[in-house]
Amino acid sequence: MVNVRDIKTAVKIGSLVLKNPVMPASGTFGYGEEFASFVDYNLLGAIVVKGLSLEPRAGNPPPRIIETTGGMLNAIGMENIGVHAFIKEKLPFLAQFNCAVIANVYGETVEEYQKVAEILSGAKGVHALEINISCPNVKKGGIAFGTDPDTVHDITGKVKQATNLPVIVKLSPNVTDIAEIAVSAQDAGADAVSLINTLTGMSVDIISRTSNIANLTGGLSGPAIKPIALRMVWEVAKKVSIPIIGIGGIMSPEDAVEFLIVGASAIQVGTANLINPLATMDILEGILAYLEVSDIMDIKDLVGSLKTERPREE
Amino acid sequence: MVNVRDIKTAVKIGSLVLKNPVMPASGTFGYGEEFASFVDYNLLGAIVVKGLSLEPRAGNPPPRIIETTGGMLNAIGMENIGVHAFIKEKLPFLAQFNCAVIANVYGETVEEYQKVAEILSGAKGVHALEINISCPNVKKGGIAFGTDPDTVHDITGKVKQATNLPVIVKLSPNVTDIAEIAVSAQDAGADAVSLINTLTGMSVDIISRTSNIANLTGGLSGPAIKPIALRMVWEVAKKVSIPIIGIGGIMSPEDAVEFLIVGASAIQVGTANLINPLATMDILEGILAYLEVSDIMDIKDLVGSLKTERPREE
Amino acid sequence: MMTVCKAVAAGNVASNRELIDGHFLMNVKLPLSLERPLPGQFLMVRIRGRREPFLGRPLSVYEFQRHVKNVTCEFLYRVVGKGTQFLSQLRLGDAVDVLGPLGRPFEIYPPNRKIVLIAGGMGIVPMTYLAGHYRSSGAGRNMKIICYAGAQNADALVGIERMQTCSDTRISTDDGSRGYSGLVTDLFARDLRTYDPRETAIFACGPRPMMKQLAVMLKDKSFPCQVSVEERMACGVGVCLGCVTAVKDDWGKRQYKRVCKEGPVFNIQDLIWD
Amino acid sequence: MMTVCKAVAAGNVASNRELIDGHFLMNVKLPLSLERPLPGQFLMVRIRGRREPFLGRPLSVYEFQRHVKNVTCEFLYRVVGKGTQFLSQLRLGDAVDVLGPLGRPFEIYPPNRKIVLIAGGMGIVPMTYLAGHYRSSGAGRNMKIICYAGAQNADALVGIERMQTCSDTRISTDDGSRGYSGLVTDLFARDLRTYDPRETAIFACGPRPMMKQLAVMLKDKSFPCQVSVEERMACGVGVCLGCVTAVKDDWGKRQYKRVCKEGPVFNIQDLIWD
Ligand SMILES: Cc1cc2nc3c(=O)[nH]c(=O)nc-3n(C[C@H](O)[C@H](O)[C@H](O)COP(=O)(O)OP(=O)(O)OC[C@H]3O[C@@H](n4cnc5c(N)ncnc54)[C@H](O)[C@@H]3O)c2cc1C
Ligand SMILES: Cc1cc2nc3c(=O)[nH]c(=O)nc-3n(C[C@H](O)[C@H](O)[C@H](O)COP(=O)(O)OP(=O)(O)OC[C@H]3O[C@@H](n4cnc5c(N)ncnc54)[C@H](O)[C@@H]3O)c2cc1C
Ligand SMILES: Cc1cc2nc3c(=O)[nH]c(=O)nc-3n(C[C@H](O)[C@H](O)[C@H](O)COP(=O)(O)O)c2cc1C
Ligand SMILES: Cc1cc2nc3c(=O)[nH]c(=O)nc-3n(C[C@H](O)[C@H](O)[C@H](O)COP(=O)(O)O)c2cc1C
Ligand code: FES
Ligand code: FES
Repeated sequence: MVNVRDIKTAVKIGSLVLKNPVMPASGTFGYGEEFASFVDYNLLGAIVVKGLSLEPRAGNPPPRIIETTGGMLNAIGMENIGVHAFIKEKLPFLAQFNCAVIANVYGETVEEYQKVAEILSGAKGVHALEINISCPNVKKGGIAFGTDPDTVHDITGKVKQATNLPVIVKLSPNVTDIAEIAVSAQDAGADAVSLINTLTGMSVDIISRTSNIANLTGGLSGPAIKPIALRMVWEVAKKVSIPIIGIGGIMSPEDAVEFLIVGASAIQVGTANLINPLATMDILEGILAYLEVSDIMDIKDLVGSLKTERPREE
Repeated sequence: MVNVRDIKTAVKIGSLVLKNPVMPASGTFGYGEEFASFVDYNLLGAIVVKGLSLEPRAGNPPPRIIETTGGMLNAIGMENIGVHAFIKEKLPFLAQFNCAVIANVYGETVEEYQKVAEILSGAKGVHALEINISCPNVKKGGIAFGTDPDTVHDITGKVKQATNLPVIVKLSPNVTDIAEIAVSAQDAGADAVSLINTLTGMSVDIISRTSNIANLTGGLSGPAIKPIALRMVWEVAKKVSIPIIGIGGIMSPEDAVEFLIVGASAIQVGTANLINPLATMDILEGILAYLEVSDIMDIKDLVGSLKTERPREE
Repeated sequence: MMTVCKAVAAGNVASNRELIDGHFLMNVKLPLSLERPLPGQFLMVRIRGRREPFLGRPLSVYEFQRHVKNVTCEFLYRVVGKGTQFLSQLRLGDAVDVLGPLGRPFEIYPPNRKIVLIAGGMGIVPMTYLAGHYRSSGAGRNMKIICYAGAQNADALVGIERMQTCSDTRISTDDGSRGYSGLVTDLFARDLRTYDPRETAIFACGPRPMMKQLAVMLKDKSFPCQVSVEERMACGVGVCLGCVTAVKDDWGKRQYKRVCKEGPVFNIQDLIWD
Repeated sequence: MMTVCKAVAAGNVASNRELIDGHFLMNVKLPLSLERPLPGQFLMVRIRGRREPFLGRPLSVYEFQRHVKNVTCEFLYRVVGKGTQFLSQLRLGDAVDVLGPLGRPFEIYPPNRKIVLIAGGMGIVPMTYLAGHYRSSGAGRNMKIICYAGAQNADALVGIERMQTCSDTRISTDDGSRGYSGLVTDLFARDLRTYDPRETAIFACGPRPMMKQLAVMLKDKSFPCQVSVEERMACGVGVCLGCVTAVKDDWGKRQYKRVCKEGPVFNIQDLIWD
């Protein structure tokens, strides 16, 4: 059996090397302040912060969240302090850890994405950008950027021009063919794709006959969506050669390993953080234990190792 | 308070009048034989049978199902006895009940859909057709029929030509814009749309590193998907004027009422039957009780009654 | 002042009984590492190892005691939905995870004031813990505490026993089945002019409409009044932004604050009630 | 012969204790309306009011008793995943829903044969119930029953006590820690030539590889052999087509049959093992 200390866990995202594949998902870890007392950031592969826009945003009115079976809906409405305040007030705190910082970027126009990317690239302590393309495209009547391959190509290319940081394009699952979108991102120069963002959903209070979310619809996350996320990672893995970061309902090390097996090089832990602030650490430890008992010396050997021919006798 | 016996529950689907909006979802009720000892079919709005193809189909190898958080994946592979055997061996049994029979239709080519529809239209005791367009289109390399508006228009039109029964088009949720597909179906003459079919998903056994489903992917159903189904019904309700049959994770009367509020005229109970054979009856009773305490004399007044302006004080 | 818990504490149910219809008193045994919650703070409570209910539920502390080998925390809660329903089914020994103490506590004013507590429904829980804190802390021992407690009817008046031992308690019920007939805010309104804003501190917790009415009543008065508000929560620790409520910032501009972090305690005049 | 249950029966756990590591014996009190399961039939068991585990789990009957006011059903199960894990946490009084009896039972041959039972692991459960049936039914009282029971090791040999009271029991363990050292099929193979196909009936239940080996062993022999096979199930009543296994039809053509309906009992020569 391999010794857990000898196991290679490094993951490359463009020019950035993460020491291991475990990071929180954007929007479930704030700007990294609150969880510093729970999690030793020095051990994480990276920290991914809440989505940032050019100007501060107030977000949606409450109620913003509701529990559903095996998950939750959220419609935070991209509340954030804006990219400038982030750099000034939040980044210095994160810079003290031996851990990559990935900034999640949000825009309502291609120009806003570009601008935010540019500003973040000039800031010391940001190591990669994650472009959230599940946002309503104001110019195109609120249809999400991430549902059209050409728009994705356009945004990705423009953001790449604006930065020399590795660019991760975060894909929306609310599409017919997510692999097609991923290929678009790759063609336009994305260093990696991350998926999935939330699935749009709804929940109704039958007494008042109103939505349980003030915004009417919200994004579904949590273990309920894990099967969909896994399938999408699998579909994308068959079509792209850049690294994939798997996201969606990861609650346990076993869940994370499933994502690695279908082709994710790294994973993000989202909603699980809201239930257990130690989730990222627990999952990292569990992945290492799995590698150990499975005699896998380098995590790369696990990535994409799904056997598609299934012997009947298990 | 209204008397439950005075409440109007009838629902019109094209020329067909269902006595109430509750029916099982295709594939979770067999051909209606097994549940006859649990459920009084005379009380149901309709019975929807397992999808029928022109020739018998053996279906996929096992394992075909796996539990997931708040739901399950299935890849039955459209096992069925074929439309001819159905008419000969199964239909006579169903004909004895005072209950509409809806046949779910499956094909690998547009011609097959048309043929099966034609054959069913000649059979006594079939009252409507539900066209399952979430099937792989063999001619188009296995991409599902239901993901392209033009194909949906084509199938719907061709099936309408082949039958004088009401035609319900059952929509796939694995699309970017389900309302667009629904509009296509309506334009081509569909009498109703039903949604949603299952979301494609995956589940991996991390010990053997194989899929838990021999077919690799399966369809996700159950309460996990309810928020997505509700949102899709809501989106479609804003765009079409034909009746909508809501499906997806309905486990309780409350769930069913949510679907009615966002715009479904009727509902189908799927996976819930597998857990509780009495699910359809329990849900029907509960809907009536809700109408009674809510003082709603006609179920039509509930359909689409979502208040989108939300007073803050609830 | 703010204290941060270092991890989820593993607890076990010591008792969980129905006091009156749909209202439960649950005692949970927890490790010594759990800090003493300050009045106004809350804990996120989850049934260990279950995904249903999925999220933790925020509960105020009704009573907290340190023992030699552990601490015990009492919760008083009403069954209103699935989460509280499942909590109510817990039995002796069942495992719960507890995160906390969380949130901004009540600011404890210097002891030269009369303390007025106004509790609607389950608002009695943090008010009782606050009253207990005043009584047990040396400073407050001789202070006058008046508590107004309201409920829908006499049967729903729960948890006021402990309050009665440490304060002058005045009761209202919506249907008049016990005490004053009407809203607890109306009961308090009758006495309002007897209180001097410079010598009184008001604390309140209850349903939003009650708090709103109180805000209207106190609008042009200079009473210091802190209220604890509720909002649906996911994380309880400030990372998800799910629990916001609208407040006026220092320049009177509307903005959202996290109930779990900047709250649950707010100054009543900062809250926006639309 | 097939009996159909009319509804889900509401049961309560009377006891649920761990016999050996990871193996539980659960006794459930159920209404009188529940029919007596025939040997080979199973029940779908679900924890009432929970969505996790989501689906019912098929369990064989280990023992069934009619009392004046209710019936009791005993299950013997091994914790292998989430569903059985949650079952193992049930305690006295907890509510479970039970659907059944379900499936095709063993065909009970006329009593002029020697009965050979082969049980691997938890396959002991239906074999024990079957042996009990033979012994308690008048016809079988004087029949010779030989049981081969195998497990991984002595510690995992569970549930054979009752078998021993009604049959000649021969034990194997993979590691030789008790009885014959090797697979239970190998143990049976040693005796095979002592049985006359015209005077013997074989019944078997166990892991798929064991059954496959048995099928190979019996391939060219004319023993009647019925086996109970397992497959993941959702409905248990035949509507979902989730539980199929490959069998040869009357013309030798491959087709799928529902384990919950046409099974779980099949003639071993009908099954396809690829
Ligand atoms: C800081 C804080 C302290 C609390 N202390 C107590 C307490 O000591 N005792 C007690 O009984 N309750 C308390 N609550 C309220 C309690 O958290 C909710 O009743 C509970 O979360 C409802 O969960 P549920 O699943 O049973 O209901 P759900 O099914 O989630 O909801 C039922 C109804 O309750 C409302 N609701 C849900 N969550 C909340 C919430 N967090 N706040 C307000 N309303 C909600 C819903 O909008 C709905 O109308 C507190 C809430 C907060 C925020
Ligand atoms: C007719 C029948 C009777 C049974 N009787 C008994 C019994 O008396 N005692 C007992 O301990 N077990 C019995 N089983 C097996 C039992 O149903 C499974 O062990 C159980 O469903 C596993 O659920 P889980 O959630 O704990 O495991 P999962 O997490 O679902 O699975 C764990 C492992 O068990 C396998 N598995 C899951 N479900 C089944 C299944 N239905 N059949 C076979 N393997 C499965 C999985 O493939 C996986 O390898 C029976 C099964 C059938 C079909
Ligand atoms: C409360 C909340 C806020 C989120 N905010 C963001 C965000 O700002 N940017 C983003 O790209 N994704 C955001 N997400 C999506 C998550 O990063 C993640 O993609 C999704 O929740 C699925 O993963 P999970 O099931 O593990 O939560 C948010 C999710 C939640 C639950
Ligand atoms: C086991 C199983 C078999 C199904 N077979 C069919 C089918 O033959 N035709 C069809 O249109 N839908 C089929 N479905 C989809 C259901 O009819 C329904 O659309 C879906 O399961 C969502 O509803 P639910 O969450 O209530 O189950 C099947 C679903 C399940 C679980
Ligand atoms: S509950 Fe997550 S920020 Fe308050
Ligand atoms: S489990 Fe549903 S058909 Fe057998």
